[in-house]
Amino acid sequence: MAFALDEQQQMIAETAAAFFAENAGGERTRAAMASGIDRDLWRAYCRELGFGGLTVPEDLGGAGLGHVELAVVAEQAGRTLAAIPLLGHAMATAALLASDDRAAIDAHLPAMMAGDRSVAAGERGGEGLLVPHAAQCDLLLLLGEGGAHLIDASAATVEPLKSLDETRPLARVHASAGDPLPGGAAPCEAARAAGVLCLAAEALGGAQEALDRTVAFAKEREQFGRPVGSFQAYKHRLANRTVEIEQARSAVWWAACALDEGHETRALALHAAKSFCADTYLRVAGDMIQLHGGIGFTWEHDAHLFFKRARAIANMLGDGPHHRERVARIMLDDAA
Amino acid sequence: MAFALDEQQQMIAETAAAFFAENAGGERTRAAMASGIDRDLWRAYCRELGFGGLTVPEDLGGAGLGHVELAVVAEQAGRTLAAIPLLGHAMATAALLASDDRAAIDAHLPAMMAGDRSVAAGERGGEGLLVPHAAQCDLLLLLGEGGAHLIDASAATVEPLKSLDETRPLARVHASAGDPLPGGAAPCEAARAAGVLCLAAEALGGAQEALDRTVAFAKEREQFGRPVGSFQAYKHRLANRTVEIEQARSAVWWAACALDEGHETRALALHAAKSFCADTYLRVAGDMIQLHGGIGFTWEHDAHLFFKRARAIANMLGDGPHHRERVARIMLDDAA
Amino acid sequence: MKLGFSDMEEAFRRECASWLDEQMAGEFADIRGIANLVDKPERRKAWERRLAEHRYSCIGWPIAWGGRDATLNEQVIFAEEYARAGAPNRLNHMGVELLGPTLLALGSSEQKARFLPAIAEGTAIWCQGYSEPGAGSDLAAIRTRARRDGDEWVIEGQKIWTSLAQFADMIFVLARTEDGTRGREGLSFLLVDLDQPGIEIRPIRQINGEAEFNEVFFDGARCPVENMVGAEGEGWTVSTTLLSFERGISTLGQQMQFRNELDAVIAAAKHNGKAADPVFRQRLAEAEIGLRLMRYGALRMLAGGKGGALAGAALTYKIQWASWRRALGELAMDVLGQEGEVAPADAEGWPLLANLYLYSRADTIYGGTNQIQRNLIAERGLGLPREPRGNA
Amino acid sequence: MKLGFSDMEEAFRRECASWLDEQMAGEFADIRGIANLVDKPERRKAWERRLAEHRYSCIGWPIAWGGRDATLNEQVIFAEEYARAGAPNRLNHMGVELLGPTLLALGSSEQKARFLPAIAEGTAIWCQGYSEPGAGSDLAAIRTRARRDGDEWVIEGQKIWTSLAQFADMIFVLARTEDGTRGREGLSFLLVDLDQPGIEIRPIRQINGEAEFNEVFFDGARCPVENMVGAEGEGWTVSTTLLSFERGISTLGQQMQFRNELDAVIAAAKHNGKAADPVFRQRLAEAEIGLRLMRYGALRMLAGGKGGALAGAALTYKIQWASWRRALGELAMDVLGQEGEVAPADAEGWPLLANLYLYSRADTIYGGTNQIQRNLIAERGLGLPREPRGNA
Repeated sequence: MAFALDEQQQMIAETAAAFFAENAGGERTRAAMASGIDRDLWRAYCRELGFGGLTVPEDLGGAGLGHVELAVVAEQAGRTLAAIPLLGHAMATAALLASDDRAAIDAHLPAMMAGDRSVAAGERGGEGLLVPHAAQCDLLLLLGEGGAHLIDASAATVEPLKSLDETRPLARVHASAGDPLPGGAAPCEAARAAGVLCLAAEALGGAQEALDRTVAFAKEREQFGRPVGSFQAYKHRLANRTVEIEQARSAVWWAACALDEGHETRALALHAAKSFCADTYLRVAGDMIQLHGGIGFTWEHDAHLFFKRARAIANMLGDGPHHRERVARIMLDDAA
Repeated sequence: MAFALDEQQQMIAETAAAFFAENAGGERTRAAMASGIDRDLWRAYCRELGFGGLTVPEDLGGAGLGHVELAVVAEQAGRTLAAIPLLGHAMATAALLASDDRAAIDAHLPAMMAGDRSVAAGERGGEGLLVPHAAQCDLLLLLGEGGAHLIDASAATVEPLKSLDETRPLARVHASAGDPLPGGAAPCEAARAAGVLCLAAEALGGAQEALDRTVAFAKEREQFGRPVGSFQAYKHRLANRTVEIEQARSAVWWAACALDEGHETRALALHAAKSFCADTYLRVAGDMIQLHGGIGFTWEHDAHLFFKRARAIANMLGDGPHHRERVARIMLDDAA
Repeated sequence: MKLGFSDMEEAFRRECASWLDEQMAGEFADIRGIANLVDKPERRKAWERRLAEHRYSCIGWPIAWGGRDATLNEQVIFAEEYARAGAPNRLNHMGVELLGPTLLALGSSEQKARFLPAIAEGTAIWCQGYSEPGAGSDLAAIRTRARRDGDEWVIEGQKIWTSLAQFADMIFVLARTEDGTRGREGLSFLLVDLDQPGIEIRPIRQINGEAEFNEVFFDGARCPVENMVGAEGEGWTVSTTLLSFERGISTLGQQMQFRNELDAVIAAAKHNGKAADPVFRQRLAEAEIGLRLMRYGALRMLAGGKGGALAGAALTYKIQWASWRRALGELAMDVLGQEGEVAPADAEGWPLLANLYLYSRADTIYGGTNQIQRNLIAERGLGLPREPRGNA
Repeated sequence: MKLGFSDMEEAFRRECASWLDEQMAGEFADIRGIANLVDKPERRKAWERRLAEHRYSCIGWPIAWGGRDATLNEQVIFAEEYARAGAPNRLNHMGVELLGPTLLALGSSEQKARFLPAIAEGTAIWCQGYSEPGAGSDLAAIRTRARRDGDEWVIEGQKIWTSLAQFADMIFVLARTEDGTRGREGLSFLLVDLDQPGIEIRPIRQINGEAEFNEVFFDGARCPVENMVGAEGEGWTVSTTLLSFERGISTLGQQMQFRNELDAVIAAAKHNGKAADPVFRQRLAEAEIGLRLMRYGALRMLAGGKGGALAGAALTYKIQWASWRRALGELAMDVLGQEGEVAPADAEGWPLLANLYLYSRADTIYGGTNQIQRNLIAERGLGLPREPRGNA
């Protein structure tokens, strides 16, 4: 038991932080909002940074790292609102590896790792299939009861939509079900786990950044002749959010570690991480607006980008009540 | 439409406030905790104050007043944690009047109005029947699907219990069902409405008193060289509770008025009042402890009396989720 | 205490309802249901004039000034029927509800004669120049200055978060008229024509992509000296009087809009099955309860506000509705799920509930943040000691 | 990063578990599961001695002082197994977890030699004299004084909220040793024998009817000058060091108690059907998630705390567990309904969950209220400007 990033993990965290700080951020993301993806950033992520194969085994040309490293990187992407298809990429990588389908792996993984082929992933269910980045990506990974389907985007009808979160636009997808990836439920489960972890980590990063920016504002901005951050109500609000972010970080690390070790708490950890981190991000981003006052709800300020991203994350791959109900099943229903 | 106390109602409020302020309060209630009822207070309430027949028609010797007046009085009783069987009294009065059973009315109401016969009331359901004041009263009013039963306490098995809220102790009652009061569902409904209103008003009064005492403490007590009430977190907490108490007051008045006028929102109002006022009382009483610091959780301080009374009220005649679900039925289910 | 209305009042209700329904079904059907402050301003100005023609523009004002001297209950009824009929948000809310009553209370005979008729007739639309950059919720930090130049005041400075400025004819401005003063001292209250070279208006784009608020720049803008309400240096008192009218009858109309929003959430929940989910049922019930309590709170506020004192209910009302509506926005999005996040690619603006979600984030900020409101409740309502101010 | 333990560590776990289970099933079965600090003190003193006999009383201490020099993971394992076995709350928590490490870090050789063995052997029980009436969360406002009299310090004053004082042998006291000082200046840290005429202990009855806390009155109480830890006037620093040990390994044992409490709530919910109610399922899930995150937060805190810096996790931990437990108390009562409010008429004390409900109201107050904790997080953790102090 050693519940802290080891040296290599710490280095990856710092590398990712530096990369995204330099290459992503509000300005870059706003510029990418018209097209939906920051393609230069994604290419640089995959190739220059070499993280396109982060979780791919070394014998397949990847870095052979695990979910802890994925989480650490996704956190930094979330912090900078990076407009990249990391979510679909991570999910499709996990699905392909879990399928053990050499033909599919050889067909897609190298191009994915090189950043030449991008994947959008979504879950069937509800009235239609809303998939983030579906209108921007080459492949679609569709999860459902029939398994995980990896198809060419051109083989589906994709209707681009005006989306609340313009930094990761949704599209409505209509696709007929072909053959799923082999491996039974495994590809679906692996993809969902990687996706849930990515979203939780992204939420953690976004929440941390929203908090940090609000704290910085609170130190500078004066009202009633004092820095607003010297007002106790302001402080306590930020303190509460800090407590929640600390818990969110514990949740992400727990889930990532549990996945890598096949720990018995794996499922519990994923449900906990998704619901807790998404809720935390919603609260912090909401407070970011509130505590900035009027400027916080203008288009020019980044607060709404965080706020909308937080909402989108909350709704993706199961909302809070869904994941808490799953936790309840594990803890309360003896049959679970 | 005139949503304020009229002159007579205002006078009754002031009379009740003065009466309870003089005759009830923490000391008196503590003294009554051993026996469970402050019998002198109850007698004075019925006779000297003459409120034993507050809601009884004038032709039956009462004051002929309505639910607004009952609420106004119950609020003051709640404010002072008065250890009197007002709840059972109000419920039984309502049940008797709704039954239109002259024999029962003649047999019980005059003695009840005079304070010579007291009533404990409770609702069947759950594992056993827990009835406040059952071990202290002469009559038991038991509500259930079979109707409203008004029986002699000596005809039931009553097991006194150690109760969290010692200012209104519970007892477990076992009674075989005899004949209910006539009038179909009306006595039950009338009793439940009066009971719910009483509890909501009592919660309002208790919350107001808990807030007032905490505000007074906050002005006097110094820490870090300032009155604690000058700290913004303290202020904002009390401000939030003030907002809730204002809403609670609107809820009580709405429910009382709607009952008196047979308004279409009557059921909605009662469910809203019970759940909202009980929740408010729980929060204010909890904050009373928290904001008093260490002294707030000592036995000597009254804070725990409010806190425990609030908990008891929350559990009586349907808890918060129950009443909110009833509201949902009215607003969402077309069949309701 | 009484919930119901008298027969005469109910007759008045039918009269209003029938006229409003006729208008909204007929000539003004195109502006029915507009809840924002930006759509179709010209048509809405026509609507203001139509209201005036039928003496419905300011029914609470004295008959002599174009009103009906309506009782409180009649005003309540009209506000409810107005909203129920789907009549659009009043473009001249500021003139009718805020400036008018202020002039009636504190204006000179000349000011009344000059400004009230145009408000009553719907020919002058007003907006409000209070907030400034760096003085969001801190009105006392105002830096806009007005200096005397012969028969005129000349104004330099900047206001912000001014809704309606892009359509309005006039603005009332709180400006510093005495050099060297700070805080509440030395402020005056001026009535200024927006149509002049010294004024520039720039819209502010908001979180929902629309621009309801504006920045208003004063660079040598002028108004005659007789446009000062109250004495020189008494601006703080005048503005306090004006703000005290903010929690008036119009809150009831606003609540009808909230009702429509809640109904839309309920409809969505019924449509997608969340209305059968016990967890959502609890939250929907809370929303319903909150809205009802807002109504009865407003009625208490109106009934008790006669003495002019800030009753408890009035102090707490802003925070109550703003918090309620923000929570409703969150509930709406939780009910809708991902479907709530999208609109057709070519849609202009957002559907009702997505817009509610976004816009309600401003409710807890403008007109005094929730934080400021809590300070007021604690200090004025509960008498707790004031927060220490800094040295600025 | 790693969740699992090594084979050697798992072997140590089995060793501890088997010994603890044997004790709790055998000779000490009568004190199994006691969660409070007041029941059966004599038996629990015997238990402290038994722990010492088997070198389990302070395993994290150096071998030379009666410990095992146990690794962090071993300490984690022991804490978990201790709680899992239902061993009672440690009566000498203050000695083992707080004073011992403080003496190891800052005590003189003589102080170590004099006081550590009795703690390790379980023969001296310690309690803590920090809070004072009027200085609840404001340690700097301490007014208890100690004046030098030859080779002794003579102490006058009053401490409050002193748990265990009624059973303890010794107390560590923060007292003002320099006249005219205020705030953190002029305080010293003294080790004082409780068994002397100058000390009177009065229990404080709490909300749950029991008396865990005490007032301790010092009226000419004495201790030798060599009982001062650190230099004269350095008491604030010593006490800060001591408090930094508070978020140590023992938090994990405390969490096992929380686990038992949550399990009791789950059992009650299953028994009365609330476990099938979707609304309660959400709240039960939140409680489960909160407890798990507390565990992983504590593990992060322990892993990161080596540098001695107050990591984010350490700053936030107190508020996290106290708020969680208070919410659990409320959930417990909501699950139980009226049945949770009663006990047989002749019952002594309250059942586990009612007691949790009542006692958890103290959790958010003692050891620094949630309010104080939030100030600390904001000021030390986030670097926000300090709250202005008054003039007192």
